[in-house]
Amino acid sequence: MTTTPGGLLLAMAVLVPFVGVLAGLVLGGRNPQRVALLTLVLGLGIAAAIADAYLRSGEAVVYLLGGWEPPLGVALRADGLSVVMLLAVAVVIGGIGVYACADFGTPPGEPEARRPFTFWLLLLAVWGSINLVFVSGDLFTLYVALELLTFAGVPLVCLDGRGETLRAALRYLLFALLGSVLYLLGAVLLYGTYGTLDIPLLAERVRPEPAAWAAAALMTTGLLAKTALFPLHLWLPPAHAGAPAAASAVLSALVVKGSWFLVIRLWFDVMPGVVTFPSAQLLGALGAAAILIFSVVALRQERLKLLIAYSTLAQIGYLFLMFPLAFDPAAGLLDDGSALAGGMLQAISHATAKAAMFMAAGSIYAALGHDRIAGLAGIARAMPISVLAFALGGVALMGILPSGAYLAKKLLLEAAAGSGQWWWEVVLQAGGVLTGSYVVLVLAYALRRAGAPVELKKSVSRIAQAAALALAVCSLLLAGAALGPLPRTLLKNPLALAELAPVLLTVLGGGALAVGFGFRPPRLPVGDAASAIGGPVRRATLAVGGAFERADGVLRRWPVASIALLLVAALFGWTLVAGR
Amino acid sequence: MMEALNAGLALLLLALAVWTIVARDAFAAVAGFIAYGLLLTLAWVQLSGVDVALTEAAIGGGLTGALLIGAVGRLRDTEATARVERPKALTRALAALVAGAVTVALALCVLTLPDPAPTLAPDVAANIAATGVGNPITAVLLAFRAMDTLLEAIVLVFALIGVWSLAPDRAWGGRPGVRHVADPNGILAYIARVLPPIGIIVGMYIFWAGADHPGGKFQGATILAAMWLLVMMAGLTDAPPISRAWLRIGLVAGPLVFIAIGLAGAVTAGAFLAYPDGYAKPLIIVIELALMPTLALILALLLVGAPQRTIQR
Amino acid sequence: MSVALNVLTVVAVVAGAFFFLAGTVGLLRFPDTLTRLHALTKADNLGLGLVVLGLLPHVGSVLAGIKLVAIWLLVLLSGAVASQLIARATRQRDPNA
Amino acid sequence: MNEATLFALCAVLLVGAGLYGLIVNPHPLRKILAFNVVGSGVFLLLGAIARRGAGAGFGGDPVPQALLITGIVVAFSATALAVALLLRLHDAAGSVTLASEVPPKVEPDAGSR
Repeated sequence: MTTTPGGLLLAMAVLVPFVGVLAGLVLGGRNPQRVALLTLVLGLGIAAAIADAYLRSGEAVVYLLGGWEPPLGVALRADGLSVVMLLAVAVVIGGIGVYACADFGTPPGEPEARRPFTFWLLLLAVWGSINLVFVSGDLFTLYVALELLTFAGVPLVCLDGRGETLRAALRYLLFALLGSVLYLLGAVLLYGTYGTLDIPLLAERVRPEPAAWAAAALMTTGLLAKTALFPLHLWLPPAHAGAPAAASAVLSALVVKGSWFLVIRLWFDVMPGVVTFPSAQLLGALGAAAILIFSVVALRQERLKLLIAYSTLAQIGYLFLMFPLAFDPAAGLLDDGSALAGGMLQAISHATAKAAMFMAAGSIYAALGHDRIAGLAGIARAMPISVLAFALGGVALMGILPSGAYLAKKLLLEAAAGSGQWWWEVVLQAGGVLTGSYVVLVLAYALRRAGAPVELKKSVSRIAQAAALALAVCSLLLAGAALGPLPRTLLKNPLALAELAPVLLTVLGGGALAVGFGFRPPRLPVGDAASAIGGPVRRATLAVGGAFERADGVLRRWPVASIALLLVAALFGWTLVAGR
Repeated sequence: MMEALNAGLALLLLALAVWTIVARDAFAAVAGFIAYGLLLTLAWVQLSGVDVALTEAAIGGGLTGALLIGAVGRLRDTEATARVERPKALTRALAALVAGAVTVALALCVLTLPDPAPTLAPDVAANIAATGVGNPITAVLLAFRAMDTLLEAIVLVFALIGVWSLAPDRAWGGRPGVRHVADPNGILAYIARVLPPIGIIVGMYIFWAGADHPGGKFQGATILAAMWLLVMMAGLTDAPPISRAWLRIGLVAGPLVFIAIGLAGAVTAGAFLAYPDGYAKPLIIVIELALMPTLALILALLLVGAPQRTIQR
Repeated sequence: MSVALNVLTVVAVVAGAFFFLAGTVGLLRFPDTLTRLHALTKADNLGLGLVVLGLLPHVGSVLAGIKLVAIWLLVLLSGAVASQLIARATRQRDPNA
Repeated sequence: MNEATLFALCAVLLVGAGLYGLIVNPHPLRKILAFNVVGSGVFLLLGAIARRGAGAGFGGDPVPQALLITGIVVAFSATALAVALLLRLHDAAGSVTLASEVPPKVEPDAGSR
């Protein structure tokens, strides 16, 4: 292994944000914001340069730090996955940075204020850390990167300093620490067995044996806890819903993607031959459960930010569906084909869309002084840009035309059909409908006409709203961008009935679910006859919804969640041992 | 003989760990943990990890212990309410079951670790000459895996930013922690005048010896931090306001020098964090020398906590 | 001469060990923090001092002897600091202790 | 049994004990303590693995020993951040319970002051 052209750029992708943090800290005052904005531009350029270097050579960009070759030294590596994520994160951070200017300016007359000072430093800290997750090729450096990401993410949760956000931050920190210590335990076992922590070297040496099974189970579970996959999600809803909008966008769109990305590294790069069919099915099943339960719980939320937080949980489930689909039963190993491409595309469109939605919700919250969904009537007229951003983000999440996620879904469906796993096709389609339900629910309220014109308590910066819209548009544009490298056959005629039917199905099905499960569903102009049929159905859906909500409440208790964590580890261990 | 001692040490460690977990009183649990940390130091010595032992004694036992002791005093009133929340017997049994299952699985893995064990010791031995230092740990930390050490310094900076971010808005820029008052003629103030010069010399010695013998910047920095904390606790000085320019410069100087030397390596030696031939040892010492004050400042300030006192304008 | 030194070593180390034992018993049996501190400092100061004294005749060089004495002095100082801080914390929590 | 195996098994038991404490102790400070016990167990296991890799004139494999020093410092940073957060929560909310927040639809202001 040797350093390739452009390798130094990988170190720069990490160092530039970190130097930005240090410079902001020492310059103080209003400089953190200036430094951050400058770094946003620089970082985007670096990400683009790395992409260029990767496309030129067509092979992974590698950099040997200090010139020392692994296993003694540490290498940075950027393959296609890393390049895609680096670019996506640079764009999303850019959008969030522009949005946050309105919210996190230092008030005039104060030399230095806590909220803006820490926000800008933490934003850069998150960026550098997540870039390190994408480019590091060493499991221990990745451990440090995960911890850096946690230390940068936790204070973002409680920037407001209210008691409930501090509690959410502490829960987040403690659960994340539990996750990372399990990850480290797995890495220690791998070193003890194979004598290296370098990912390509490990991939050559790993064999299916007890230490590898234990390491895979522990590391996967630890990372799932940090990603908040069902049932390890206790920390996410209060943390993401309580943070300031820009911070929620960072946490939801980016921070959870770091540990998710590491699961991919682990399964596809370190031990593709160790994971088994049942273990991949288990991972997918947890994802499917997340989609079903959290979509219904999202429908029952009264506050917009909590709804989006639960939608994040459901979408995290979606991101794990690609693992069973990528499993090649004939070869008995994970294969990085169209399922992986679909999963990555899904992750990017989720990152852009979710950031846009949290930002739009933040603008609406600021303008109205509340974010009760039932009180959104008339907002579409008062704040068309934010509502449009929310709607476009919703379209991207649903995976309908014309969004990048639509292509992602097609790729995943293709992989499901190709490997004969029809049950994942059902989950994928149902997931789209479930996503549709809560997006339709919110839009139904937002688009409703208010009796009197809405009075906005505060005018919200147009630039901030435009930043949200721009990110939402980005998640749609991905469709076009992805068409370049993807086979043309995937999407022949976007206006054909076969392509439009799923769109209608998702929106209408989602609407039906919203009426059925919504905590306070939009009233429909139905006659008595319809409500006579609707009554029992509504009672049934309320019972189901309530049951899901109670299950969520139980799972979010600390002892239950932490026992679940170890049980998930045991289950993974068992499926790895018994599944071959 | 040695085996019996090791077995006794392991048993004592386990007993103290169990005590830390099950003790009813939080203060007793913390006291148990500090004793545990000190015994762990002996275990590191038995495992031929003298550098690790020094770090454990300084940070794992010393600083963590001081941090927890300080916290337990302030949280006394919350213990009774927390006890009410203790999970039911069934939950505890289930917890014991899953924790036990993980333990058994891990023990099986440990017993099937390959023999002979894989090791990088020969690689380190073959390449240590290029770094010019005699202590293999220092060679790993500052040459082969220098990136980890740079990141570790950044971890500390992030943790401090995180701790500071918890300040109330009005206290931003002010002094962290509480002002300690002690009798200026008392024995504590006397010791706080006598001990620091000795401590500083010991700290510098441990740093300097670290190039070739066990020790290094971290252990040295911890001693410096402890001396500063002692002077603060004796009321001879106060923690600086977090807006002070010298403090901010001190906090970033170490990592910035590290990065600058690393980048110079990219130009002159072909890779970030590489050293030109013959300059490895002096550059390593410059980096450690720059890191030490930064580390000492951060370690001490992490213990002092978030700014709490309003800035006087 | 060497017999006398050996006797000194045995006596001093045994006496030092006795002080450690007594200090530990005191730590476990005494009723409150301040009396426990009293017991502990005896173990540190006298116990360690006697052990060091007993070992001095057996060190190979003057430098090693100075190191041993320096260790004792440093433990004395750090023990004094720790017990001062503990005693102060105790008094602050309960002024009547 | 040599010292590496002995301390490796001891480490595994420490991890188990710490995990149990992390689950059942409701007080966050006790959870932080338990986290430190788990962490030190993991470190001790790595130390034992380093000892197993002794060779080339070194008493232990220097690479994992260096990783340990980094690991201990990271664990200390985590502890410091967690303790600061806990103390701030205590000041702001008056209680430190980690129990789930009261759902906003029942009592919108619960938990804040």
